[in-house]
Amino acid sequence: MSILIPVAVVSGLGLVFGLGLSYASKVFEVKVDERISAVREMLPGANCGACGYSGCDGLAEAIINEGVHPSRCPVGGIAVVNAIADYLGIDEGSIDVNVARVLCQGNCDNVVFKYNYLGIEDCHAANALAGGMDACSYGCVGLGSCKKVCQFDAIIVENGLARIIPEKCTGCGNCVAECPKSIIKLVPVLSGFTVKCNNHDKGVIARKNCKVGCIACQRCVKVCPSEAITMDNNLAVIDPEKCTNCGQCAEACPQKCITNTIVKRFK
Amino acid sequence: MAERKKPISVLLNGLIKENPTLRLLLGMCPSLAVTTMAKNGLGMGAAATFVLVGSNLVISLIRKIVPDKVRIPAYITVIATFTTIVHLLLAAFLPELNKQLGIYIPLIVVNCIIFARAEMFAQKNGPLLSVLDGLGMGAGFTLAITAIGSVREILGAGTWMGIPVTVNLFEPAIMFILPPGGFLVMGFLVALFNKLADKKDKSLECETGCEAGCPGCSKAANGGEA
Amino acid sequence: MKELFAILIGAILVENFVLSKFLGICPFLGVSKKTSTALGMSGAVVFVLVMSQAVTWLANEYLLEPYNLEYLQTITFILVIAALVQFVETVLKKLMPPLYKALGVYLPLITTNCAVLGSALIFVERNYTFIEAVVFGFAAGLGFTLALILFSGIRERLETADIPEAFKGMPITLVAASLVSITFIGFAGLIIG
Amino acid sequence: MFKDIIKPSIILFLVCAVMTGALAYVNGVTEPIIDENNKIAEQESLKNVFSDADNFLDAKTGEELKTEGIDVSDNIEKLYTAQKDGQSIGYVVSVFSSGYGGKLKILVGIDNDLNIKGISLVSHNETPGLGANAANPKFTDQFLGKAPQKEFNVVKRVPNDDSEIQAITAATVTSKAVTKGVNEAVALVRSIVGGA
Repeated sequence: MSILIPVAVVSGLGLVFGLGLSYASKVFEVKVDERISAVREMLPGANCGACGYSGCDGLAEAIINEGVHPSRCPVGGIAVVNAIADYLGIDEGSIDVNVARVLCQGNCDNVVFKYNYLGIEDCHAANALAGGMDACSYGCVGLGSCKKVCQFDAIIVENGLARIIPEKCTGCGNCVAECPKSIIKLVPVLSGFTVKCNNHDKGVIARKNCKVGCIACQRCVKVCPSEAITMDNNLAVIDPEKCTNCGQCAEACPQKCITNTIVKRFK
Repeated sequence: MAERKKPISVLLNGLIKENPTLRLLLGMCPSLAVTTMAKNGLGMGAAATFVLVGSNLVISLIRKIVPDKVRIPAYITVIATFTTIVHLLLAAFLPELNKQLGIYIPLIVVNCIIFARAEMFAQKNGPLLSVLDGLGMGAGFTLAITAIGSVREILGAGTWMGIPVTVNLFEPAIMFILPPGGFLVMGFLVALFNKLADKKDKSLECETGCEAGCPGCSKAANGGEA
Repeated sequence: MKELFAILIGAILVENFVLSKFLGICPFLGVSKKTSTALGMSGAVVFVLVMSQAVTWLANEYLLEPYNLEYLQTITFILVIAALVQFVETVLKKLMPPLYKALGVYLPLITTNCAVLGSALIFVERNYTFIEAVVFGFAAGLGFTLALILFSGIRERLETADIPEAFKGMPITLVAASLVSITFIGFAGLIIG
Repeated sequence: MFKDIIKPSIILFLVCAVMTGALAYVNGVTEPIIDENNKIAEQESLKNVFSDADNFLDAKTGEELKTEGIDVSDNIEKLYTAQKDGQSIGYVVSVFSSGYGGKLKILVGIDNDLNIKGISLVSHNETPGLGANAANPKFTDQFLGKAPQKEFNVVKRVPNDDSEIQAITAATVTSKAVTKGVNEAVALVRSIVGGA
């Protein structure tokens, strides 16, 4: 008998709350298109804002109401895009998914230092002091501001140089905006070969400041079979559309600053 | 992590890689408040593990039939029942431990670890895996708060599990038994754990074989920051 | 009236929920990164604390005391709090969407907040009257807010500080919290009434 | 209508019912043991305050004492009558006082001719290492022996008569609180014994 009263009391409360809650959720129901919540489920949910909307809820609404193409979300990769496309019955279309890449190889061993920096561990702070401690004023300062901003732990800073792990990078672009030297560029994921340098000085100055900088010798331009490489005031630039990833420019480059970083994830 | 999880990895996961107190930073209230003595830590850990395993089991059994509208109240009732059962058993059979743990036993109900594991794990996996996860997490929690308790007791009271250890070495600093000591010891332990775990994580990052990059994975989602 | 004032000051300063009674640390550490989020969270906590104190007191007085079911306290209180939070969330989502946007994401967090259940258990232990319980809840909420905002200010400054690698993130926050809680020990001697 | 109102409520009702059933069953089993534990603990605490009594009558609360016409300060929580082989030889008073860290509860054993048999600080949250030292015998033994006519008062220097209590260094607030509690207990027993 002494078991009945407590059971009655608590389950009575449970019943009252059950009714109350479900009734309240019915009365105060906010009409939401269930397709939006379905799409919201499929999106990665990192709310990183790379798609330009206020997080995944914003993008889900835009996909349903404004017909934005699911590939607008670079973070999810092919899996998410296909899933939403099948759900909505539209074709996947071309995927312009990008990956961020640090166009510099100037770590502590390669680059010459102007001064010894012992201040706050932040690139903006170092950059404010005569453009950072590296002699080459275009190069990566290596104090990890980009790392602090990256939500996906895709950036590691080794030996004074930031390096982006292609597999982890989702192309959300936070680091591109953050870097005071703007040496991080968003490149199409399938483009293998890039010039890992951002230096527009004349060759002779570039050679003095950094062992692996582009000295504008133009050998790569001459050797490239598909004329994908052009000179942009003393800096070789590879055009991703034309480049066939043949790799001849990498062999030709005396400074070895053209490297190949094919991303396995999208094989 | 769609592929079938190996039970052993689920069990060990709670101990080091995702230690609830020192890595996921859940369940901070009891782990700071009760750890003035190592013995308390042990008692609290054992009680919490019992509740965790029990509630994980029951929640993973009823997860399919509970509709989403009353999910939180239903799960909380299950957890509260197990907590009260532990409270009654402790009061009946271990009165002096119960006196020390006092208000913190009922607070196991709102201990974030239990509710977090119920939401994160028990709701998505079968009973066996949930029980193993409960055991792993409980053991990790017990390990962590006993470690904190030992450090605070040795520094603050000069004893360990009641045995005088450093009475003549140095005058015990009472500060460690007071609340600020709790935060301090916790902070240093979490830093130590980050150092240990990071060394392993670094190797993780170099060989990019693992299915890295998915933002949903728990490591990226709530790595250091809670 | 004097004891109400004593309870009010006591709960905010002397037995501050976060820094001396160790209740509600999870949201305290999790949400105090920016002062704006801290404000949102503490608003939600004060709001829920006052409501939950009132409802739990009534539940205790009219449901548990008459049949002396003391051991059911935990389960009834937490059931009441969970239902209350979910109810508040649905009502807020419908009637005041802007407030819900600012406050909403923290509401489910509050169900598992030790401070809410802790304050309910404390007013039972000290068998406060109805008004005393509600004032205690309100004061506890203010204490929580004071600690949270004070701390979020400090954490914002921590961002630009030069911290050793292993201490980045949560460890340095914990060390900072320990220093702040030392200051609150200063209030311990404040005897009122 | 059914699916999203009745169904959830019934399921919550069932979950609560099953869970509380289990709880009530466990409580049914453990309740007698807990009561017994409490009784033992209480007897023990009374014993070490009044060693030569062999059993204690049930406690009378403050209100009951008031109804019997004894003026009781509202800090007094309970009064136990101490007995030795059937004969009432004294009382144990449990009294509240507000110390440095908040409320503290003291048990005072006083026999019929008003000498104090024992003092124990039952529950307190004074700062460990300072206020908490009031609990150990070095401080409480000062109260033992004949209760003086005038009240105990706390002094900072070495006491020169047995009505003065030396305060613990850096814990005067706690020392005063304990002394105030003991004085109230003595006054109560004095009014009972003196009056009776």
